[in-house]
Amino acid sequence: MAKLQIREALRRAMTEEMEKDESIFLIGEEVAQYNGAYKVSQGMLEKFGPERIVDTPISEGGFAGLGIGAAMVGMRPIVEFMTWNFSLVAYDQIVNTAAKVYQMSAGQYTLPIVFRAPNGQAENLAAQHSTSVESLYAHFPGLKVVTYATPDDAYGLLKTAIADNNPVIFLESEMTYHVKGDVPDEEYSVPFGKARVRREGSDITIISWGKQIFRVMDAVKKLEAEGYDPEVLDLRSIRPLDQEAIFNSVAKTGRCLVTHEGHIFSGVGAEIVAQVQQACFEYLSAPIVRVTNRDVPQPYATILEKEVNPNPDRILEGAYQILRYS
Amino acid sequence: MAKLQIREALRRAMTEEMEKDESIFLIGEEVAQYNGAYKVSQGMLEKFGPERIVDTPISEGGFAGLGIGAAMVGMRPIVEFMTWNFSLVAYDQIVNTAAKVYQMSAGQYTLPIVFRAPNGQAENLAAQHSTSVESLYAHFPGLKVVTYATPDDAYGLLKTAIADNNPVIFLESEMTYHVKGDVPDEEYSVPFGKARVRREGSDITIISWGKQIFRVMDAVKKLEAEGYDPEVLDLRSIRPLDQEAIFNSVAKTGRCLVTHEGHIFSGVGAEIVAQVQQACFEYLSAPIVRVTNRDVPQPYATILEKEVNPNPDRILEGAYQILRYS
Amino acid sequence: MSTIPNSLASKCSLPAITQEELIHLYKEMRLIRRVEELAAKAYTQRKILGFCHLYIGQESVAVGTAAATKDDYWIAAYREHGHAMAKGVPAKEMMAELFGKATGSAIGLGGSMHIFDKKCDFMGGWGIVGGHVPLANGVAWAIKARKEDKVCVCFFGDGAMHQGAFFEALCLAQLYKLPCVFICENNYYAMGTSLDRQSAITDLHRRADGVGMVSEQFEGFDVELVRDRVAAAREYARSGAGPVLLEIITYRYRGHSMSDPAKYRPKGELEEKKLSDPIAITHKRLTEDFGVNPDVLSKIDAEVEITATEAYQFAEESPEADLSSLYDFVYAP
Amino acid sequence: MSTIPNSLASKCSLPAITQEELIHLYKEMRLIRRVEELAAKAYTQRKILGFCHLYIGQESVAVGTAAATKDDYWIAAYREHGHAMAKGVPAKEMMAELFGKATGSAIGLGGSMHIFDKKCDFMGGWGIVGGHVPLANGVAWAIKARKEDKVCVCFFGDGAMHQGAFFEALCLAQLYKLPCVFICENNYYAMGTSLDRQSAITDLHRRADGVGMVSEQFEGFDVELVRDRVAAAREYARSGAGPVLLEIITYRYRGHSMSDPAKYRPKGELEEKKLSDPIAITHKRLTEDFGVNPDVLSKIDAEVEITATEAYQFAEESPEADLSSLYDFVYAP
Ligand SMILES: Cc1ncc(C[n+]2csc(CCOP(=O)(O)OP(=O)(O)O)c2C)c(N)n1
Ligand SMILES: Cc1ncc(C[n+]2csc(CCOP(=O)(O)OP(=O)(O)O)c2C)c(N)n1
Ligand SMILES: [Mg+2]
Ligand SMILES: [Mg+2]
Repeated sequence: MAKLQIREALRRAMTEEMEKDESIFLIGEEVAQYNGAYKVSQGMLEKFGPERIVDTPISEGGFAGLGIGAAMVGMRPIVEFMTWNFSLVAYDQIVNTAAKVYQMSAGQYTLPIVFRAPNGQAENLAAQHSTSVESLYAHFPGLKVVTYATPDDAYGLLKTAIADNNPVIFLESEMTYHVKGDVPDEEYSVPFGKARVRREGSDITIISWGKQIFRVMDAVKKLEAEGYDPEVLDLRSIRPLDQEAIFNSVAKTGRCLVTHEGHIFSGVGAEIVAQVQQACFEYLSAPIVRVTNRDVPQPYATILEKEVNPNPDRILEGAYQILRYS
Repeated sequence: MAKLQIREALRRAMTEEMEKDESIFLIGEEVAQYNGAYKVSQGMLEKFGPERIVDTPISEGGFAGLGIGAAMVGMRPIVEFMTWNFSLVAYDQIVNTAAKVYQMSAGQYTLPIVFRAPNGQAENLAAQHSTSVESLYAHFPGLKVVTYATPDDAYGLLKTAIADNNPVIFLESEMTYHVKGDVPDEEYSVPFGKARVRREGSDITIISWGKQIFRVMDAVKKLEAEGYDPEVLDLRSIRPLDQEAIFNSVAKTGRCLVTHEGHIFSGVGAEIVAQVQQACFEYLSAPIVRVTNRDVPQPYATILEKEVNPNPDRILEGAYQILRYS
Repeated sequence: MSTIPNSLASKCSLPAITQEELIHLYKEMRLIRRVEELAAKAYTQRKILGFCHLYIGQESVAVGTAAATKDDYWIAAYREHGHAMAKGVPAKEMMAELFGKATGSAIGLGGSMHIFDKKCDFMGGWGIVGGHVPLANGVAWAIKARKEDKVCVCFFGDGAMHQGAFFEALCLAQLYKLPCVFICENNYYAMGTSLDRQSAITDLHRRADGVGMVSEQFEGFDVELVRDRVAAAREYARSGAGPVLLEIITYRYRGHSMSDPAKYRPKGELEEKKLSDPIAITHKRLTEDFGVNPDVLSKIDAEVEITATEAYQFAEESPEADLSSLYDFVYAP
Repeated sequence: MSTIPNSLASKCSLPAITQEELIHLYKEMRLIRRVEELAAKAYTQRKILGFCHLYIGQESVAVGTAAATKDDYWIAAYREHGHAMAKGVPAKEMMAELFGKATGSAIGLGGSMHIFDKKCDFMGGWGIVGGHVPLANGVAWAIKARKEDKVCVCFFGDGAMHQGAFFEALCLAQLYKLPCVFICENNYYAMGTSLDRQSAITDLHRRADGVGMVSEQFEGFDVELVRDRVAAAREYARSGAGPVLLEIITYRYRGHSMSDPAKYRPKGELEEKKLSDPIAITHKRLTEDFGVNPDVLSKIDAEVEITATEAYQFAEESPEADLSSLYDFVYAP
């Protein structure tokens, strides 16, 4: 079993699929000659040539639309945005076109397309470069939204995304591309709609996804040290949600915390809370708490940013609020 | 007291403010010579001239940005989109520019701008013309989001919106522009962040906003006839939310239903549920239920559309689920 | 303005139009007009709902283009009934879609603005002004990748030519030399806004100059001329020389949609424009230049009447959209 | 390409540059370069974080423009340190913002990409490529409405010229004849993508042709020339004749941002470009044509060194951003 960086795991998934299927191509800013702004597509131009690894000018709406048109006639494009922040200029293309092709044509046209990019805040990038977009896309039926914490899931989920016949919003992070982990050598894929239990436990269910999982695991160490036994669910798939896993876990623990990066208001956390309180009403021994960014545009300075982020201390605070509730 | 149509109430609010303050101008597609796609701005070109009632080509991003720039240097633009669906091509301008000017400049530049347009589904407009955008904008700190059900609130909220020094997302509806109601003759404004009790009651709190209020009031008649005593909160303001009114009401009734148009996933309903379950945990005798559009892109045919909409029957169903819970 | 190099324009030419073909085009235009008139009627009877944008007056553009690009991919905006029919969507299926019936081209899910028919490569039917133009590049990308001997024809209005999506699409098409024929149907108005109030330049094809694209502007009332010029553009794009932007001057007789009384037109404008009615022009050409007996055309009119009426009846008598289909088309398997 | 009509260009001209003024511009360019070099140093020491895009090599554009439009409104993208300083933002406040300090121009909220200073009408500092261009029209709109004798100057890169936001802004500016001077700083690269791989046409000012706007392209290494040509454009726009698009050819010496090693440059390109270094050109002009004693310029260099170092020290010694300010700037009262 190889230890791969996340960027390598993603590259491997794309490369394997592209070797098998000529209709797949990767298009986006700096993906080819520059080898990717974050080196995810390193070497892919050399391997697949400029017709399949395609550099674009800065026109996200234009090349997102190009991907959609190509997918409608049977290509399987992977569209990379440099970060999801820049997808906001292509928002209409994704939510009001891609999400609706299949329905408006009554199934005549399918849309096998993956939109992928780093999501959420990195560090010190300030207000315009720190958007977490999951709720903005998961809001729309017709789209699927997935993300990963570790290399094995990055690989397996991207395999599934490329094979899917629907538009998939694939959320990465520039902060974790270098993170290394075991990735089995044989090909495999991770199905959508299945959460991953990162830690089994019985006291509280902590639900999260993406790189926030790392903050959660930090906080969990402290909780463990204090004798608590938390269960950690890594959702991986945001739309579809693994309701079964979520509800079963909360039914077991009776306590639930949801934590994610990005704004709180109508975030994905809100959706999960709304579903859990309904499904697990009789099981809950405490209100569900959300720990997200503080409700401000992302500031630049480190000291401010640290305060805004849903850091391990704030996760702990939320957990205590729940665990000590009575 | 005059009976005004909603379009007249909105027009009155804009006209009064424009008479007082030369820095206000109205800009958008067909607002001037055509008198507004839905006749909201009828006669305003004649009154204020083409420098203050401004027709634009179809370039929502362009004229939204124009409004933002003008507001930064002290103008007070009212930007009209033909409907909020078309704001999606200007999404970046609103959420990643307008929402952040004040913060990024550390308060040097304020942004007194109103974006207004009809929101949500009308009838038989199918998937691309039926988006309810409230959660897509309320997600972002820096924006305010308000809406109304009746002419008096339409007038009073628009007065406040124009006077506000922040970007305000003002949600109207083409389906109710003709609705008539009493509007006091004297000038007044309705503050943001204050919900309106449409009916006092003690059995269940029904929370809604915008034209969905009319469907709620239909359902309420049935509930009354059956001997129930529902309380109806018309939020009016989505960001900021009137937490006090919401929490007090649910604390009183112990039961809560949230209903709105648009998609359910990470909708504003989700946010309200998440907040209520936390604040009113000890008071709730039943899970909170959301009644929204069914989770599909809006279909065209009437029979399908009726099924998708959060119609009075579905509100009732939700209410029974709560009221009969035990 | 750069125009299609003569060398190519001449190389491409279709054979001169025959009487038979022109009669066929006449019939197509007639059919579109009659179907649209019936759609208007159905709308006033509330059998068609929502937005309904009629193509009456512009028939020569879609029909002439079809004569040159019948086997290519098409993609259009929301005023697409005429394009759909010209490309081969059966009148019945289209009308049934307008009626929101289970037999419609999208079984009632799409309605007037969203006609799709994969059988004849008619790719919509799109509602956001300019929003579908970038998609054309993707279709053209696939054509190139798969070495198909085709182009993608993309229709939009004068109103779309100030939208960022349109511009980005033009930039990319030219950069990648994609086989696209972009057709702006300049009918002078975007809703109530006349051309000169939309844009500082009213020769809209000049937008192409800003990206180095070849373009042409011409009046599109004569279906034969549309056929020939589009054929030249098609050949240029197909040959790998790059995309083309055509600005075809046309005119819509009705309001923007069924709910628009179109009071913004200067007095007499509509009447004047009707003097170059596409159907009348072709009728005249057939009878005067080709010596076709007017009775032959009257017979065709009668046939068209039957087809149109049958479409209407088919739509009317078809079953309502099927509630059970509601969840079937959110996600593909 | 339409260029600024001669009649206007000549009318507008500023008085010929004096030795005093040119020395001042030399000093400004020097200061920008030194501050940027110190910023680079601070970045490698992790005192500045996030993205940091240096202006080294392009100084003549901002400084020359400032000489012609000092009292106008400016708005720029994320490579805006030079513009900010040229427009009057004190080096200290800017550097402190880069350090994320409470004394910064935006008290640490904005950082390198978001310098704002209302005192000198410097309106940012924006991070989304092309996204700020539409704002310029709004500023110009206000200028027109209030009959101010000003223009709005808007800077952006070659990379922005394929974005819908840029195009829509150009369309609207020309339609409404707004007093805008749009300045594309064409430095050949958008990140790693060279001009010819971004656009089918590389004379980017031709984008203006597509909307009927007047435009000009020129090399911007000579600050005096920039001053004069921008002054002409300013006068044209100010007079009510309409907006202008200037494409100023320039070159950045560093990578796109501090994390870009810029390996995509052809060998020798950087060295060749450095032969027309703006500061060297002006140094030469002053000493050779104006007969300024090189010692005078060395003295200026020394002064600049002090100002730059002071800015660095000020930033370093300033207090951290204030946590209590975090919620103060979400909503205005
Ligand atoms: C982005 C966007 N903005 C506004 C609208 C509303 N709208 C629908 S059609 C139309 C006019 C379009 O005119 P044009 O492109 O000339 O096409 P025509 O109707 O003349 O065929 C407008 C403003 C829309 N559908 N999309
Ligand atoms: C809409 C958008 N897409 C992508 C980016 C990422 N990005 C930042 S700068 C840049 C290159 C811009 O190049 P150019 O406009 O030429 O300006 P320069 O850096 O040369 O000054 C890119 C792709 C962005 N900020 N915004
Ligand atoms: Mg038109
Ligand atoms: Mg550049």
